[in-house]
Amino acid sequence: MAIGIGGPSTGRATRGHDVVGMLLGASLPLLAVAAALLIGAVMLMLLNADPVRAYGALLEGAFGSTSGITQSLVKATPLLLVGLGICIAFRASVINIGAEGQIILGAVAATWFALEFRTMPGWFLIPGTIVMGFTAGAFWGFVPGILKARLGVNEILTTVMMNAIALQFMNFMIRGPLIDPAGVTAGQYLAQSEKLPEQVWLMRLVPQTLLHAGIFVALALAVVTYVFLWRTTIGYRIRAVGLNPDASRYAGIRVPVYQALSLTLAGGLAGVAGAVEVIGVQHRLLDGITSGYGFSGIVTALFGGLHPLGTIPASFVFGGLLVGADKMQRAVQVPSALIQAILGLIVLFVVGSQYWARRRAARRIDALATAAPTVGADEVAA
Amino acid sequence: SNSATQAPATSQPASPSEAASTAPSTAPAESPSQAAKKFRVALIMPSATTDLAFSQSMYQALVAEQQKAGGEGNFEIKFTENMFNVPDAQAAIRDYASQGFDLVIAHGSQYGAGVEEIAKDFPAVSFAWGTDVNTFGLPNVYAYTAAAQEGGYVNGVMAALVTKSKKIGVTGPVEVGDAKTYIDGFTQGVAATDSSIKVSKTWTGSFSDVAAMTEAAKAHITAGADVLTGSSQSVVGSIGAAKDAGNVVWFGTQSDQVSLAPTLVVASQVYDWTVVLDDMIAKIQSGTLGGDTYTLQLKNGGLKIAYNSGYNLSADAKAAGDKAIADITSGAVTVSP
Amino acid sequence: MNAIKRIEMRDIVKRFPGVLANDHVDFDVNAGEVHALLGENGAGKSTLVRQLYGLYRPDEGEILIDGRPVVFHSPADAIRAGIGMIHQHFMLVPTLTVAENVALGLPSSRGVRLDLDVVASRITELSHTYGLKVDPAAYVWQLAVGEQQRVEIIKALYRGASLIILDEPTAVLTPQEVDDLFVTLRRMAGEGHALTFISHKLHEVMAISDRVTALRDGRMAGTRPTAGVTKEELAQMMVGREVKSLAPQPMQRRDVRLRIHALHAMGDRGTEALRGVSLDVCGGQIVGLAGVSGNGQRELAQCLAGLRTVTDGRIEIETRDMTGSSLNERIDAGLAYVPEERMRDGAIREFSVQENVFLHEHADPRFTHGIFLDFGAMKAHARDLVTRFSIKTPSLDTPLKNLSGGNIQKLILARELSRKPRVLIAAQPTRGVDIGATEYIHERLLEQRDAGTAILLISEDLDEIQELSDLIVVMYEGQIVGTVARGSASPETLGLLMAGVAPAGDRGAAESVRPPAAIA
Amino acid sequence: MNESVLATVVAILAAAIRLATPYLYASIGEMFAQRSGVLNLGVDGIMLVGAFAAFYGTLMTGSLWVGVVVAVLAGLAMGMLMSVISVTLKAEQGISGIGLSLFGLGLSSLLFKTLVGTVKTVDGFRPIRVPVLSDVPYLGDIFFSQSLPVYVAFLLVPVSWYVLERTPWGLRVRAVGQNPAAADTLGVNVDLTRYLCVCLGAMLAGLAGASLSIALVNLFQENLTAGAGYIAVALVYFGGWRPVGILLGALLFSTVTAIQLRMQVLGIQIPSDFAVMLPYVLTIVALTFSANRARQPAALNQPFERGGA
Ligand SMILES: Nc1ncnc2c1ncn2[C@@H]1O[C@H](COP(=O)(O)OP(=O)(O)OP(=O)(O)O)[C@@H](O)[C@H]1O
Ligand SMILES: Nc1ncnc2c1ncn2[C@@H]1O[C@H](COP(=O)(O)OP(=O)(O)OP(=O)(O)O)[C@@H](O)[C@H]1O
Ligand SMILES: [Mg+2]
Ligand SMILES: [Mg+2]
Repeated sequence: MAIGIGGPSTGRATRGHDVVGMLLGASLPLLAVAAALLIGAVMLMLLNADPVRAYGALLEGAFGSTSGITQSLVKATPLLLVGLGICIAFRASVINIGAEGQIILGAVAATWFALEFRTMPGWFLIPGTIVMGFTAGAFWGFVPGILKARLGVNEILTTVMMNAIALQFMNFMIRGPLIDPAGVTAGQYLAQSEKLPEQVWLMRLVPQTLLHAGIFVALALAVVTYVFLWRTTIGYRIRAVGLNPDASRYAGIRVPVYQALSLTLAGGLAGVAGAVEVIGVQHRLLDGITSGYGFSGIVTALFGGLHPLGTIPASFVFGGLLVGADKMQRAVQVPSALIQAILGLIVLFVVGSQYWARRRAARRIDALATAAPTVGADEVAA
Repeated sequence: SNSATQAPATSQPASPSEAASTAPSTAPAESPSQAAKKFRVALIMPSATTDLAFSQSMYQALVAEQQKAGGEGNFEIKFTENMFNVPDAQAAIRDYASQGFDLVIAHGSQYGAGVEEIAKDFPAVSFAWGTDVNTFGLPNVYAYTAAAQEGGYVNGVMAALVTKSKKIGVTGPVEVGDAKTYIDGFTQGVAATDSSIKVSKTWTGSFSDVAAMTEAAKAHITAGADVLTGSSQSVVGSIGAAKDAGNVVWFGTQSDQVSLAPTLVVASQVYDWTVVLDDMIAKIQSGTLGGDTYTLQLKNGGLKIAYNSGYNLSADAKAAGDKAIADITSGAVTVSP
Repeated sequence: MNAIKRIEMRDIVKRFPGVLANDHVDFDVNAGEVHALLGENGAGKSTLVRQLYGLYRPDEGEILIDGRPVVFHSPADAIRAGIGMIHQHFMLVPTLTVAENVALGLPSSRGVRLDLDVVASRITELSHTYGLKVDPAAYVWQLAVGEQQRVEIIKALYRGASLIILDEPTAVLTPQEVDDLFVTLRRMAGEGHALTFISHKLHEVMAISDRVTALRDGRMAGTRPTAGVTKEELAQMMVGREVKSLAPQPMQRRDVRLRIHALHAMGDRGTEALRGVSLDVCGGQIVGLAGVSGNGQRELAQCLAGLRTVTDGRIEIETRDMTGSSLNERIDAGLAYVPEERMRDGAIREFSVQENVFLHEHADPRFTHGIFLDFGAMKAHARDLVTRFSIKTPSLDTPLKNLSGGNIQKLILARELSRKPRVLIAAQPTRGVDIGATEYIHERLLEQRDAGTAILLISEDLDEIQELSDLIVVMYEGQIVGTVARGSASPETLGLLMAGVAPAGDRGAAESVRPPAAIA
Repeated sequence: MNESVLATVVAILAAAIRLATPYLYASIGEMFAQRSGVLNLGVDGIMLVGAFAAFYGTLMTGSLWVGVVVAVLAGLAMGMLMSVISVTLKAEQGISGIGLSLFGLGLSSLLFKTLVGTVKTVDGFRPIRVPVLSDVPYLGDIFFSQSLPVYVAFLLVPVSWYVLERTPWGLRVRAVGQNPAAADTLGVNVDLTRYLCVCLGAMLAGLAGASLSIALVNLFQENLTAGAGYIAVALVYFGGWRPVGILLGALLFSTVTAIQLRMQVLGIQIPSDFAVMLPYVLTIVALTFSANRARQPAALNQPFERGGA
């Protein structure tokens, strides 16, 4: 599929000669963002707010202070986790729009687990909740996965539907089985769970900020995902299936299995994002737990050229963008909807910009194909 | 913070806030002179300032305070809306606090944890949050809530007398928060007046799905209901349905919804936060940065029943309503949330 | 309709990433003549005519119609100028009817209402005039290849094309169908159409054309009146050297390696594609499966590879029943498969050369530690193959799509042969590959045969079949309609078999509807 | 009793017809886009912009027709944006659509807050009782007592079928969605055809929004559609890219929704959340059994490049 050109096309390429591609993959999205921000500036002026001040606030809020940077990292964590899942899915050319629902399922499962075994020690509880999150999210990805694989039901639709279902399921949980008893006795039935036991809270890294150890979980999983996709037989098959299902079938690879698997893993990673959000940031399950990470995670992965390692910086940049946007809203008091509109434009422009990345890639074939010595020569050179 | 020390009331004895102000404050040095003149409030809300409901009720109260204080010059309002994401809200709270606002209002119970955490870091800034009754034992935190069930009860009593079909329809978003407490109060009011009346409820599962609200209301109407009520910003849909039906009346809550159907809204329970804010601001200016909790009640005038002059309510129904108010105010009737 | 008297391409240059497809080529056609365009695969024939049809824009040079320069921005312009093209790969919409395909892109005589009935009757007219039988109401996916080609021709005629370009129209036809086509082409020329006929089959060029232009590596090798040249001269012009033909040794018969018994299977369209196919292939034997495409060869290959479910019958590899087993199990049993659609089924364009080497074997213990790939071992193996099969590639990390068709085919063959298969199924192994590569691949196949592998060679190229096969089996409508030993049947006989006509008096074919094992 | 049951049934069906309207506009529009090979996931965003445009236009001028026109134009603008990104720049269509949805959501909310501010209502299209027909017992109340946009929406079904199956342009659309290369060689302008289809679809999506804001609920609010646009896309698959199939799908979905809302009124005891889930679950189930991929346009979601792979 057309996407992902921005990033290196093979794992080996990252170790060496596709530098241009990588730089391009990195710079083009940034240009796209700039273009979107430019239009945003016009909107700002129409709302008679000073764009310079606004974007100044955006930068400052994102990266200009400890609180800014840490907050950006706090957002980068779920973005990275979701983005990694998106990488896997898209490498199998499966489109996963269900991350929202998968995050929710992960969060619900994690919450339930932590409250159910509240007496357990942290060394058991923390991994436990994360595994629960993964499992639940994976299940929510498996369903559309298997439907696509076995019956050819379009995954875009099933995942969208399952987002809606997941949302209602959480509504039910947080005002039914999981509702905060304290809230009930206080006579106000808040849509949120009880606070989780302290031992399951992830360690806070910087005092007076929300930055928590979850970021390490995400980074570790990024490396794991990279190795998985480019260093293992399963990853090899997932990529083969994504690039050419027919050839994969002729090579004896069970295409449906790997499509379903990729969606399942994507769901799992989103589920982990949900779990980490609960035990790292909120310390309880409540409405709006996903805060749109399911969608912004897709953009993040695109920023990263659908490459697990590329997604790391991408998640930080995009996280910063979101944090800075809030700061900007406070600074110049524009409706938050404006930021939403700008983010939408950013997505549009980023995917659009890859047109030039493909052009660039095509031109590179030229250089390679014209001079085509036999491998012998190549080995000498190497 | 400085505003507290240099408050006009110089006769005031040294208040705890003196200590607070002299204690190292993380608040950056924004020019004291300006702050002395100006009272600066920041408001963080879960929905939009225009939701005709929870968020709007607080925003309008602040605007009212601004008028009293004599406009922007003396009373600055900054707000952040649609903060459904709690960590973002916390970032906003911390940010406002560090900008040295005098009062930071976290208008949503889900913000509690953040307030508790951040208030500790900014002892010289006053925080208010709701709806809840818990100040975490901190000297610079106010908590506020609304006894929505009270107005619900009064509406219920009148509704019971207004309905002819003895069928009443209720449309709500999700069965939580003061949507629930209001509706519980309402049903109690109806039951207390006429136990033969059937109150049926529909929850649409969404705070914003107006189309569903409309359809839910239509469902009640076709089922024979001639009185409707409900909560959340999407009730505008239900009101629209009532309008189309023509012969169906509406009871509102959270803010006065007459504007939406001038002839069909019987009465609205109106949240008037100024009652809370008046006292809170006075206290802050005199140096008391927190510790109290407020509850909007009929008694303290925080809750008002706004009758709609455009609708001619039968005398006995009005009387019953007023009686219910009186009973609740006097404590003769207590409505359980 | 604007009749073209003369169309001329001057000094055309066209570059593609990595190739100079046309290098200063001159080409012209007159009304009423057939001008053949001859050249190996990749010589630049299609590219040249695609520019004439407005699909590509020349980098240099100019196109003139009746002496006036023209610039085509899109096929629409070319069509308007009276040019029609029958593409090497048919350009039809399978889900539409013949009439709809013809009417596509044309204004309707009823304005906003489609006039398919009008179109249909016009089509019937045309098919009478030029002897092109088609049913306007039939859906294209229902048509055999030959019929589809007729639809393509009708599309061009319907649009009043006075210059018609046919890009390798005979590649998919039986000798008889070729004859019919030539009759049609003659008529069209007689009607004053100008025709450009692309092929790399010398005898066809000799048979149909008035003039011939040969391309080599995108460059002009000359233009001659057909009357004045011999096949040998043309071969020289086309290839630039003598073409040696191989004389394979007669085989030594070994044990039966692949046994197919009364095989039945459905096709993609829900119709039965295989109707009781029985066939034995022995070690050290090449069985050539001839037939017009679409008569079940593809399905048979897929059944043998385990990629299509067998509804009835049995498949045995070395007496082991493999009917139900998966592709992987068959591979383990010693089966190797070179699929027909090189680029679609045989390789992954975006993968590197090395990655493509391991499509089957990436999980083989020799190249893995547990679930982890062992790049060291993989690199060594890949480099070994690339050098042994002299595959031209900048490096092992080069994306496969940057290799030439022939080199890609060599790579696939190398991959399959490197497993020392007991049974090899090679479908169209040299399609779209130039003569050099073709010779190389043929040598490898015979080498493998002599090494004792049982080879089933599926090809639509009769010359290839006759050159390599120890035994020729002809398929028609899902059945084997004839079995002929090497050299015992003329192309004509085979052609008739391929067309489903059992030739009278040809005993060899007539009595041979039994499996070959029975003969021996 | 029996009477009331009947009354309820009639009410449910009438509601179903009403609720199906926005889906019909949006889905049939999306059908054109998809038949030409473009998967436009931005429908929800376009509907929102259309809904606001219609609402604001009506609010300002007091004329519903102005509202309708503005909605169509707004849809057109959004359609152009989508076309440039996904047809000219050949971007991955699924993602482009999501971007468009985000943009539409943000833009419509922004315009609402800055131009209108608080919740206002307008006098939308009123039900028109079709003479005679509307007096037919039950059927009259179900089918012939609806507002104009509803009738138009249902009229759209045969019309779109005719355009697609019986006109030269429809033929081009079908060809472009199946085999763009072939259409291209016959001089059909693939990109133009796709532009037209995407924009036509977007304009209908704009109308879908209008049918919400000035016919169904007669007001605008942030995120008024609450995801209806995504359902609309699903219905296109469900309907097998055929107007009639889409009609059935839309009616199925809207009927279940109508029933779901009444279940609570009738006091049927299942948690409201599960009731709300019902239509979505059902759509998935339906998609599962009606998985007619065979009918899917072969070139759907595939940008076209001449001579390219
Ligand atoms: N779209 C394209 N992009 C890049 N290279 C191309 C493209 N089309 C053709 N080529 C290359 O240009 C050269 C000429 O190709 P062309 O198809 O004209 O050869 P041909 O004579 O038609 O061969 P064949 O007999 O196989 O059809 C080949 O090397 C081919 O790989
Ligand atoms: N689609 C394409 N895109 C880019 N380059 C191409 C493409 N097709 C072919 N080429 C380039 O054109 C060159 C010739 O390709 P082609 O497949 O025609 O080989 P060929 O000329 O037929 O020779 P042979 O097939 O015998 O190796 C290749 O080296 C390749 O680099
Ligand atoms: Mg070639
Ligand atoms: Mg060619």
